[in-house]
Amino acid sequence: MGDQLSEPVSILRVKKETPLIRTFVFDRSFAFSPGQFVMVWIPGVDEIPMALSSEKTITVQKAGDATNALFTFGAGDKLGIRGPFGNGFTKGDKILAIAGGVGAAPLLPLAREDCVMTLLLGARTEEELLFVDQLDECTDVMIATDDGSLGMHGYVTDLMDDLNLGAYDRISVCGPEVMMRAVLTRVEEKGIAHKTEFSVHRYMKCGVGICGSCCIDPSGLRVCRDGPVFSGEMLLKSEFGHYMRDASGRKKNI
Amino acid sequence: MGDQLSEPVSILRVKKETPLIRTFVFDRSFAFSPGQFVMVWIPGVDEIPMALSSEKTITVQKAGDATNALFTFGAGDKLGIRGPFGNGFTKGDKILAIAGGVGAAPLLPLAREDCVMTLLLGARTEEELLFVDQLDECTDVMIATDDGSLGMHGYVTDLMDDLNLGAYDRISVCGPEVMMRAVLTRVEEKGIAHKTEFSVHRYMKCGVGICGSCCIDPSGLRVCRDGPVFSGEMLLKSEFGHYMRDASGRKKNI
Amino acid sequence: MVSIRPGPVTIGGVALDNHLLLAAGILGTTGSSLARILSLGAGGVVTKSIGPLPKDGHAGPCVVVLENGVLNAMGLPNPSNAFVDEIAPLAKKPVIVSIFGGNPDEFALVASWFEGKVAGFELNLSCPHADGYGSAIGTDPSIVEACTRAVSRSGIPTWVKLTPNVTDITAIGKAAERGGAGAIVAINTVKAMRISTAMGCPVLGNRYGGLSGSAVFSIAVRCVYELYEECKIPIIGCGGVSTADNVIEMMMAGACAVEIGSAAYNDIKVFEIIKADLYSKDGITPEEIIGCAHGRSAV
Amino acid sequence: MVSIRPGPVTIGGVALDNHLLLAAGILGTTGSSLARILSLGAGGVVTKSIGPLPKDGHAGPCVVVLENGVLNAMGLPNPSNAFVDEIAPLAKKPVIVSIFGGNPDEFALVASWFEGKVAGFELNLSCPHADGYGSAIGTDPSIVEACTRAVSRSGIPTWVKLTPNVTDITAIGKAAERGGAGAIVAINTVKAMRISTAMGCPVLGNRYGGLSGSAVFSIAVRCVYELYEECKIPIIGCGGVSTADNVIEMMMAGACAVEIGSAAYNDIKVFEIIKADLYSKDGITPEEIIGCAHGRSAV
Ligand SMILES: Cc1cc2nc3c(=O)[nH]c(=O)nc-3n(C[C@H](O)[C@H](O)[C@H](O)COP(=O)(O)OP(=O)(O)OC[C@H]3O[C@@H](n4cnc5c(N)ncnc54)[C@H](O)[C@@H]3O)c2cc1C
Ligand SMILES: Cc1cc2nc3c(=O)[nH]c(=O)nc-3n(C[C@H](O)[C@H](O)[C@H](O)COP(=O)(O)OP(=O)(O)OC[C@H]3O[C@@H](n4cnc5c(N)ncnc54)[C@H](O)[C@@H]3O)c2cc1C
Ligand SMILES: Cc1cc2nc3c(=O)[nH]c(=O)nc-3n(C[C@H](O)[C@H](O)[C@H](O)COP(=O)(O)O)c2cc1C
Ligand SMILES: Cc1cc2nc3c(=O)[nH]c(=O)nc-3n(C[C@H](O)[C@H](O)[C@H](O)COP(=O)(O)O)c2cc1C
Ligand code: FES
Ligand code: FES
Repeated sequence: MGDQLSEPVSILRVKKETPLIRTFVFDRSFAFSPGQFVMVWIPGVDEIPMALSSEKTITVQKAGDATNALFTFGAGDKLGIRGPFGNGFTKGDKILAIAGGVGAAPLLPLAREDCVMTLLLGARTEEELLFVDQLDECTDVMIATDDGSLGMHGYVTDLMDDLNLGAYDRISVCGPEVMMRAVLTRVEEKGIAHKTEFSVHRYMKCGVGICGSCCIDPSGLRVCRDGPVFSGEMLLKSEFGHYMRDASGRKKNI
Repeated sequence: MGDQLSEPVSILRVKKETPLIRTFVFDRSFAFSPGQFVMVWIPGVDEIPMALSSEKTITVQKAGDATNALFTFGAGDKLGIRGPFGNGFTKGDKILAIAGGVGAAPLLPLAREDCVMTLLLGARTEEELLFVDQLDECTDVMIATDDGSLGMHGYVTDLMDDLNLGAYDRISVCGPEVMMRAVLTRVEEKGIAHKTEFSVHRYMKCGVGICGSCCIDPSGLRVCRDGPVFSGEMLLKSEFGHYMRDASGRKKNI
Repeated sequence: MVSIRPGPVTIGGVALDNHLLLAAGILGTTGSSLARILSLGAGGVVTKSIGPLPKDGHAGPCVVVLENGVLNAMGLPNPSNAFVDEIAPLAKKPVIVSIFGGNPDEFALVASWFEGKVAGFELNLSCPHADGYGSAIGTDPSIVEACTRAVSRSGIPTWVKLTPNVTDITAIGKAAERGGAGAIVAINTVKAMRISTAMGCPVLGNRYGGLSGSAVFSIAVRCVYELYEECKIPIIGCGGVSTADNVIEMMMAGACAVEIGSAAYNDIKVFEIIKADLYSKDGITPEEIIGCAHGRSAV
Repeated sequence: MVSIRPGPVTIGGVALDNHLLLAAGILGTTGSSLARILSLGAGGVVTKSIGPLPKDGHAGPCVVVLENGVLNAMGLPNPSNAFVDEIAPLAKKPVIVSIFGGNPDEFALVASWFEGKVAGFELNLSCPHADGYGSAIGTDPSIVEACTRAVSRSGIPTWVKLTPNVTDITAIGKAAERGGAGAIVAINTVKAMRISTAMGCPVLGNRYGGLSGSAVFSIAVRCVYELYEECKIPIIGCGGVSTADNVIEMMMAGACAVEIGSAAYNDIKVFEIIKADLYSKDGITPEEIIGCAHGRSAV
């Protein structure tokens, strides 16, 4: 097996995707399943979980200390990568994917595998929509923005109402937790929670299932190892959408 | 690979072979090549190298503290076995085997593999001859005793003079070092040292090639790992037959 | 292999469901994770170490998985007294709260929050990578004795977890014993470090960390064996245990029970797996093997 | 991976052929074995530890090979002053004689036998399984200082090999420095034990032994890193080194050279193999990486 020290990667280039989101392209690839993540070591700063948006990219939203530091990194700078870890999305023939904000990152590679029939893409404004062109190339994209600057005026969840959900064999969701909980409520009402999968984000320290910082109530399942992708059914009676934990392990409401 | 802790074996029975030699039969087998040895842990006493005389036996001559202690062991007692270690004899079609005393132990399994044409067996007296019957079953045995109580009166080396050594493709030797050196001198005179192999005994502590207690001059080769079987040619210009080292590493003459 | 007859297990005043405990800091941050490990077969669980104030822990990387072990420098992240609610649903279960503090008062304070709510305490005087805590104070026998006494006087079973990063672990064990410890847990992680040759800097955010897992098993067995020669209170073996045979080996060295941490990395079902191998109805009693390797090297 | 430009190497007063030395006690009992290791690519060799009187060593088993390391309790077997003749043929080679003794006088006595005949001395104040020798005295800074001075006053380069089985290895390193050591070697084996569950007794004849090999690499790196922060004399890294990348890692921690022991178990050609990976004409100078991991965790 060998030591699983971080693999060093050099950044080949950085692409501005939206005002707050950038894609970092590495000089090497990682075999992965869409939905799997890596632990990204920003030397001297921290190590944070990031979905792979392709075998050699991560797509990062500025959120706090570590991501701010990462945004100062450019071509030639080095990062350390551990992983990929976690389970990834279940493949299907006719997937409906629902992405909110940077949640499009793990769904793009799923769409590129040609198993996504329709993808609902949401963001606050037009300029914050992620991967519109790339997704357009490989699937049927429907757009919603909070301010109506592109696509439907409203939430991605509203787009669901226009669809015949029975036509899809799976529904794969990634986005802000409030948005994902809204989707979960909607699919529960329609009795199709068992067909859905959500990529859950929790504070992670080890990424490999031993430290316990990412466990969710009440199952105690580890997001890093048993997830990050969980079935909607499992999440129904859980903390999901209600609270999560911070670095110290204290609960904080969503 | 796993930890290479000693394998526990139970002694099934003990067979008296000669006044000073006993065979200990284990309750389990070890895959081995004739000439390979195991490290035998006599709990509370010591650990000593012993050739396997079959896949589940060692045949031991009483020599000092550890072997004396082993002679108090009987059916049901436990030993620890590490190994087999070392290289074993090169196989051939027409081997001449030469055994002195307990040196017959590693040669019996070679003979049982049907590649020994002739075996010269020597000991001080008739009652000290080891494995006469077993060897008779599988090869052509010629006997010499120091006191003439069976077979030729003299040394096994003398038996060599009656043979057409050219008829054999290899000569495999195990016995007291003085006897082995006499054989080596004889085959050197005849210019066939390259066809011979000797099982060398040196004081061993680790058995796996790291402690250095079994190294021979001037090559520095490790008897436990590079041997214990060495070609006669390699041994010609060596300490073999002249001196060995004791537990402290000091030289002592043979 | 030797197997053990199942039966009631009480170690240092704590009743356990079997001889296998979850070690502190592994999957012990939330009540539901602890409940999951209990449901997966652990005979008891030790929680993440809880301190007087909430802590976020060290900057990452916090954990590196090595070929034969785990290197970690979590930095004692913990929710402090919010943890009381966290484990409230486990009130009747064999839950041992691990506590850290910088002095006897801090230990006593944290312990007071959990009085009457848990089966026992384990004092972390041994974590090798937290300034002012853990082994920073756990290498001084007089401080160990004082911290132990500050908690044990509550009457609640108090275990003390020792660091192997000392010249003589028995001196620390005896200090814990004097302080009223109900049991000694040995060992916490061995101070260690790896450096990324690609980055030219230590791989852990905290630079120094602690080594656990199979790599330290023979060190842990040695510590348990040394402690058994010098101390009278029960010893709980910890460090690299990953098989039933390892459990037996720890017991022969002198342990009454074991804690298991890093082995959960390979399989979270490790407790069930070990139990299946360890126990059998026609097994022997643990008393027959606990400490049996002492004074028997000369058979 | 980083590679190093080949060039002259002098560490603590000893000129070496490259940065890779054979560690003490591995294949170092006879002159011809040491000569073989030199011919197989070692840049220098440290001999088996030599003491004031011949010793047979502990009763066996003396060595157990574990999955990721070696456990040994040889018990310092050595031919004592018969070793002078043993290594006479190597007079001009980079041979460092490892010495053990129970007090400064014994160290000085043994050293006197080899004056003018060897490149340097390494004081074994660190073997964890020999009563009255090694770490039995090497955990006391004042004894370490006195033993070091007793040998270093000869003017012959004197290295001191440290035990990791102490609360603070830097206190011992500084004592060696005060005593006039030309270099520090870290580490000797980590005190450890295994028990045979089948036999119910420790597997080593001496019960306690020392752990070496990959299992201790991260412990050795940590010790070298700690020593580099506190000591000024060169440090030689030892413990679990088995690849060129391990050598670079030790250097980044602060080592000027490394010793290799247990890795010879896998392949006695380990020196040639590592050299092929470590050196290249367009590599960098060792100075660029030695200690570079210090103060760089915050890039
Ligand atoms: C499986 C997984 C995949 C992810 N994929 C992506 C992705 O593709 N793109 C992306 O932009 N973000 C992704 N994230 C979220 C990303 O990890 C956080 O935004 C990042 O860790 C924030 O770090 P920070 O120091 O910049 O912010 P902080 O100042 O630490 O906090 C900002 C917010 O991020 C959350 N956060 C902080 N650290 C972590 C952590 N270690 N794990 C989880 N959440 C954390 C905090 O709870 C807080 O709400 C993913 C998270 C997980 C768990
Ligand atoms: C590869 C190998 C295979 C062997 N196979 C056999 C065998 O099949 N049957 C058999 O009876 N003997 C065999 N021996 C010899 C056997 O190992 C010794 O007789 C035994 O170790 C003596 O131990 P003791 O404590 O009884 O004697 P001691 O009192 O220690 O010494 C008696 C004599 O045995 C030699 N000796 C002691 N210990 C060792 C040791 N660890 N390694 C080598 N020699 C030692 C001493 O030099 C001395 O001459 C073999 C030795 C080797 C190296
Ligand atoms: C990720 C991680 C976190 C740990 N956290 C703690 C802790 O909070 N308190 C503590 O006393 N020990 C802690 N430890 C040490 C373990 O409890 C245990 O002593 C050590 O890992 C050795 O056991 P193992 O080899 O079975 O893991 C931690 C270990 C790891 C790997
Ligand atoms: C079989 C064996 C014998 C040893 N003998 C000695 C010795 O005589 N003197 C000494 O200072 N160290 C001795 N050591 C320790 C090594 O020199 C070295 O410090 C240790 O093995 C760690 O390095 P490694 O992991 O590369 O083996 C011995 C180690 C082994 C495995
Ligand atoms: S991040 Fe450590 S268990 Fe998930
Ligand atoms: S017995 Fe140790 S090297 Fe041969």
